[in-house]
Amino acid sequence: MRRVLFLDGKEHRVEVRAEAGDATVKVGLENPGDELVARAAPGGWTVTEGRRTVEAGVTSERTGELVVQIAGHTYRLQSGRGAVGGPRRRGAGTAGAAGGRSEVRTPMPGKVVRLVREEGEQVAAGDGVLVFEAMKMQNEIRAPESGVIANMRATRGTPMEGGELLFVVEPLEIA
Amino acid sequence: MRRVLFLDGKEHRVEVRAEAGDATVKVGLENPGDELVARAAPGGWTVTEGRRTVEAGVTSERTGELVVQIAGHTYRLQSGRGAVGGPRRRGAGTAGAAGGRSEVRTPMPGKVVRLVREEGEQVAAGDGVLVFEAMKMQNEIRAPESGVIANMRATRGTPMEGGELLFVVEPLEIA
Amino acid sequence: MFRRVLVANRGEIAVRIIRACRDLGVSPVTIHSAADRDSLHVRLADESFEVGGAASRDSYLNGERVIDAARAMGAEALHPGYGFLAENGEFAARCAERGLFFVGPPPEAMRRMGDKAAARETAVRAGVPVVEGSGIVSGKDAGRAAAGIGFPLLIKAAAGGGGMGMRLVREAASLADSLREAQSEAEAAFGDSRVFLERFVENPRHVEIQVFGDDRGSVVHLGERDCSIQRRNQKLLEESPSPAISPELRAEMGDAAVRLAEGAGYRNAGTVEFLLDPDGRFYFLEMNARLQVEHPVTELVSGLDLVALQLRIAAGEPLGFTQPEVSLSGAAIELRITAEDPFAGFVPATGRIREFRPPDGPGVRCDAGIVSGSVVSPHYDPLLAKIIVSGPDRETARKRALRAVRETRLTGVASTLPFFERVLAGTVFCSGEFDTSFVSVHWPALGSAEADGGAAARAELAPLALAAAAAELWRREGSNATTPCPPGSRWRLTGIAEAHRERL
Amino acid sequence: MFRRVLVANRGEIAVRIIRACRDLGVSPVTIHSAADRDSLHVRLADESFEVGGAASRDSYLNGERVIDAARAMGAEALHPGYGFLAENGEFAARCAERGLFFVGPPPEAMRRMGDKAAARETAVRAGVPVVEGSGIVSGKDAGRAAAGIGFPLLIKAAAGGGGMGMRLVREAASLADSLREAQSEAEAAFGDSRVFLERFVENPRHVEIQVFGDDRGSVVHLGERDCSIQRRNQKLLEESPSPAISPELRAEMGDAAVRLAEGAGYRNAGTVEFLLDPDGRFYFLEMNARLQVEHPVTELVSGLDLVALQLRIAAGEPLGFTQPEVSLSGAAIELRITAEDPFAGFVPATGRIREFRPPDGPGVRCDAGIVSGSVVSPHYDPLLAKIIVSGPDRETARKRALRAVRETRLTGVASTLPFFERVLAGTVFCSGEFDTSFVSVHWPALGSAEADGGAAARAELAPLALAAAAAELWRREGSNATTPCPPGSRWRLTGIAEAHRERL
Repeated sequence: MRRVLFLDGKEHRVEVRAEAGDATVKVGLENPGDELVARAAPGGWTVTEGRRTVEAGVTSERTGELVVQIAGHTYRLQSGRGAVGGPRRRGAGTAGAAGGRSEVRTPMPGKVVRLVREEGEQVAAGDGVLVFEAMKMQNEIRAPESGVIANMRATRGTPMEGGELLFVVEPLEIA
Repeated sequence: MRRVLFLDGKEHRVEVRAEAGDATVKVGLENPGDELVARAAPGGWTVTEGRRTVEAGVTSERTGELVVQIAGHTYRLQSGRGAVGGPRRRGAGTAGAAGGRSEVRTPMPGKVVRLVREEGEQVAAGDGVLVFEAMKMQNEIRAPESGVIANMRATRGTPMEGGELLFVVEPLEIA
Repeated sequence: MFRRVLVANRGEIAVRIIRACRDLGVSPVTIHSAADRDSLHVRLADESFEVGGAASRDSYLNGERVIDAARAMGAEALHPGYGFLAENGEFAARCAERGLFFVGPPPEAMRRMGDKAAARETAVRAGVPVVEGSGIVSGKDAGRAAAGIGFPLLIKAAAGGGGMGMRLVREAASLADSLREAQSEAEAAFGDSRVFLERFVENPRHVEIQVFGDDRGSVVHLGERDCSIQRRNQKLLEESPSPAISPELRAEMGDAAVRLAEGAGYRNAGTVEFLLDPDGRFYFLEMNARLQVEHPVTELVSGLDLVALQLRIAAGEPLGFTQPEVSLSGAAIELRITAEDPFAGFVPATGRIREFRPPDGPGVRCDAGIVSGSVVSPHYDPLLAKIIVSGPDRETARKRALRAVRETRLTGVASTLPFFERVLAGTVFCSGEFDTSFVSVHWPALGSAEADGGAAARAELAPLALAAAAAELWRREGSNATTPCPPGSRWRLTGIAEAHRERL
Repeated sequence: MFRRVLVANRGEIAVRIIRACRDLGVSPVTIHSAADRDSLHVRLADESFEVGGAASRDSYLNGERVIDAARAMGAEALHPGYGFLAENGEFAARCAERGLFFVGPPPEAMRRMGDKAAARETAVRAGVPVVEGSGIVSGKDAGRAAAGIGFPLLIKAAAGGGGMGMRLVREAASLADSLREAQSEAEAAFGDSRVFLERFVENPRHVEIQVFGDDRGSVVHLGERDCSIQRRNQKLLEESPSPAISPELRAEMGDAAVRLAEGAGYRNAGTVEFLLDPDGRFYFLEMNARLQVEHPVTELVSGLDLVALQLRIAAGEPLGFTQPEVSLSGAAIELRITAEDPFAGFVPATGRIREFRPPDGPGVRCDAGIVSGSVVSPHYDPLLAKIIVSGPDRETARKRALRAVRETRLTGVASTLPFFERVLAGTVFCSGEFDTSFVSVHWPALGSAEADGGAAARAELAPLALAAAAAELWRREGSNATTPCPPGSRWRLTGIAEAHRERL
């Protein structure tokens, strides 16, 4: 099996070959070019590269993304297919990019307690757009990209479920 | 689903009913007659009886037997079908009863270092029959029932796999 | 000692108190909400009573139902943990009325120290230094009070704790908005919207003193905890001793804390929080009339079991030791592992924990409220577990903390583990020279891909992460997607990968 | 301090030493056999070298390959752990020849104390009491030597340790058979079949003293461990302090142990084992020239990290403290969780661990070599993990140990957990009055269904076990096997259950 994976914005080609049943596979990377061995383990894989063996927890939080955890480090990898022009950027909330638009969704159930920006306003990446309260904490939800707030669905005080659309940021050249 | 389970030689009737998908079931016991709730958990089930909730690890070591572990205690339960006239007795090795005969098998790979009894000899339950060495330790393998050693397969010094037949004890009335 | 105690809490602190009960031979029983039926504290207790729905106000905050549960299960005493009903003087009084021992200070002392304004007055009377500030303010009089104090200033909830209902105001223009926010947060968190103003001390360290008093009027202190590593007034890492405290200053702050507790008629466990400014002056901040989240730090340097001591004192036993007999040795660090994503502004995360494997070995303890398969719900605070390490000195404790973080397996929900990996590996934490601005000043760089030590280690492990992700993709797509390669052939990577069915 | 150390072992002790390395800032590397490629110690080390096949003689016992591995990975020192090459004086000498620091005593001291006969002589010279016994015997002269000593007597392997190659002989008739068994076991375990005879002390306690020496000739002792709970000379539970030792006796035994170590030119960690008879007389048994399995017991009462201390001393550092500065406080208990079935004559078990969740919280440490999914193979010893608890007194430690056992989840492979549940809940262990016959005398009753405390608790939980088993059966048969019941109906249990397809 051959694939392209994106890590921290960089493209990596990988190739996987079964070794001993489904429990052990060999993985080839472009660089260093050496074979790594991965063995299925509860919660993920153990991976051996030369003389080093690590435990890698592997989970998915959203479609097209794998979260790998090794020795206190977290890696978010996007798979080649579906990631147009490279991996998505992560905003403060759950930002989904589709054709340049960034949708920002509620990270979990809660409610919006303050709107800092309004629909139609221009924002820079990282600008606070609204304050969302969940788990007794208030968090500022920021714009994942620069652009214009195109679709403000959030209203103050209304309880929302996790994953609901809060607002959309459209790139300036489109708006 | 209705079943008979044997625990420590006693027969228990149980009935299971799905509650919320496959993750939660209600279990009825004859006595006290109250419903218990079991929820699927990694490695087993959590079980609630009234106000008490415990974690129960459930595994099988051999066909027809479930091993339940709760708070440092171990329970071996035999399911109704296949256990003729009640549950099997546990000997020092892997004793399988079939029509009154008890087959004693190697508990793991190793070798027999000494034969204490020979084929045809009469033994009482608990008598040492041979000394088996595994994991660097020598262990005496005992007769699970009283009877006659009917089929001594073990020979001194020969490496054996786990689960291989060592000897059979046949009841005296048959022999 | 009591025969049976109700642990009126959930999560890691309920587990902690259940363990203390077991160690004393006391039967621990607990309560749970409908959302917590299957949670760890319920599994570890002898019995648990379902007091209500998922929302805290229906369950863990519903005092009468909690007391009913205690009586139904035959508990003689109630340990409130922290949060929820822990600092509610009315609830403590109600327990006494209904014949239950409340494991905590007397209701009167709790009410006085729970009201931050009254607590300030008590501190002043006990000769403990305080920062200048106002009485309770509302929209109308806030502007005048603020002008008298000057900016920057802090708005604080009178009923507050844990940074809830607190706001920093740097200029008069944002006072009104911040006041409203603080009041609404305070109302939501404590059911009490009263706030007051205080001068903001720039670049302080947050240093607190653990005190303990018994029925005979003996009060001792057990040294300090430095809680300067915090974010929006939520502590993230605590340590003892503080790298900024000399033995003389410790004695001085300890004496001040003991005077305050004596002045308040205090009993049982309490914590006196101070701000320590860069010149070594300290100011009374507030007194927490309960067990703190970070109490294990003091347990590891003092060798005492503070929860067991709380239960003993509540049962009428004396402290059993005097101030000169308190012996503090070594160093301890606590890491709060919360379900928050440090790379996304610490946004809280929910979901099911896929795998949790705590660290272990010499000098490492983990107080967790979760196991593999636990659900992190949005209803409660995001603290999952605390890793607490100790060693003969701060540097050994730091290395142990780093070892513990790297050993911990926690997947399925984002957590602060990578935050600690980078903080502990960084040079600033190593030096011990930082203040409460640590996170806002240093995390942006530490958390970036180009940071120091921690990030280099991350880069080195990246090929292994890629391999694990590739193996996982392969597994999810089924082994039929495998490209057979003749034995002995080298990998041939030609061009872009083919389009394959995705099942991520 | 060394930059990199080879941990030349596997399982829990390799993990333990790796953690000590991390705490010292030393890079830990290790070795593994082909069977251990995926084991925990390999995952936690910076690098691991595959030295050979599953059999110990091909891998962990293959000294030259182990030294090659150390050099290939750039290690400056080698920690042997216990077992395998730990007490092999020739191997220690070979390490030195090839430029590797061996973390342990000097080869000469190791050889002397490793030979039990020579060790006896050293003890006699140092004025340490010994039991009367013989020199090395073989088939011919054993009868004569035995007649001189009298029965019962013990046959012991000269190269022995851990009870391997040891046999109790109660009468002359069984001497020859037992001698052959002991010799073959000794040959298999140590590659050395030499044995000698010793008077058998009836009903002794097994009490050992931890000693430590440095290059400057300083030797201290760190108090005792009581290891009386053992089966066939394999220790199962160890504790400190011993319930049978007064401060005076501790000082006397400690002095004797220090004299012996000084007399042997000893350095680094060692343990002097004594038999303590019912009258309070003690006899030198043997000296273990290595780290013991049960070293954490001493760590918890002394506050020292013995493995870190071993590494420091091997690197040429001084002890850093003198005998009067050794401060022992509280009580500690260790439980050896082995893959052995206590209800089936402790027969070893193998297989895959389905779930392992160690205990945690205040006063509890778990040194484990396994995680969920680990394979227990027949190639190595069955020790899976050690639970070590401490508390201010023995009774608190005992309750903590019981709490820890009940919290531990270990499924998929039979273990000694239920053994400890019953021992710790029983009255005999509570009383502290027992000797090395504890297991053979008390386990038959404790392990039976009709036993005291522990079994009553088991009976009380039996309905929950039945429910769990029923739920599991239901899950395995698929939900289509469910009998639908109208809502609200009571269970109707009529007659014998129907025959259903079994998929156990």
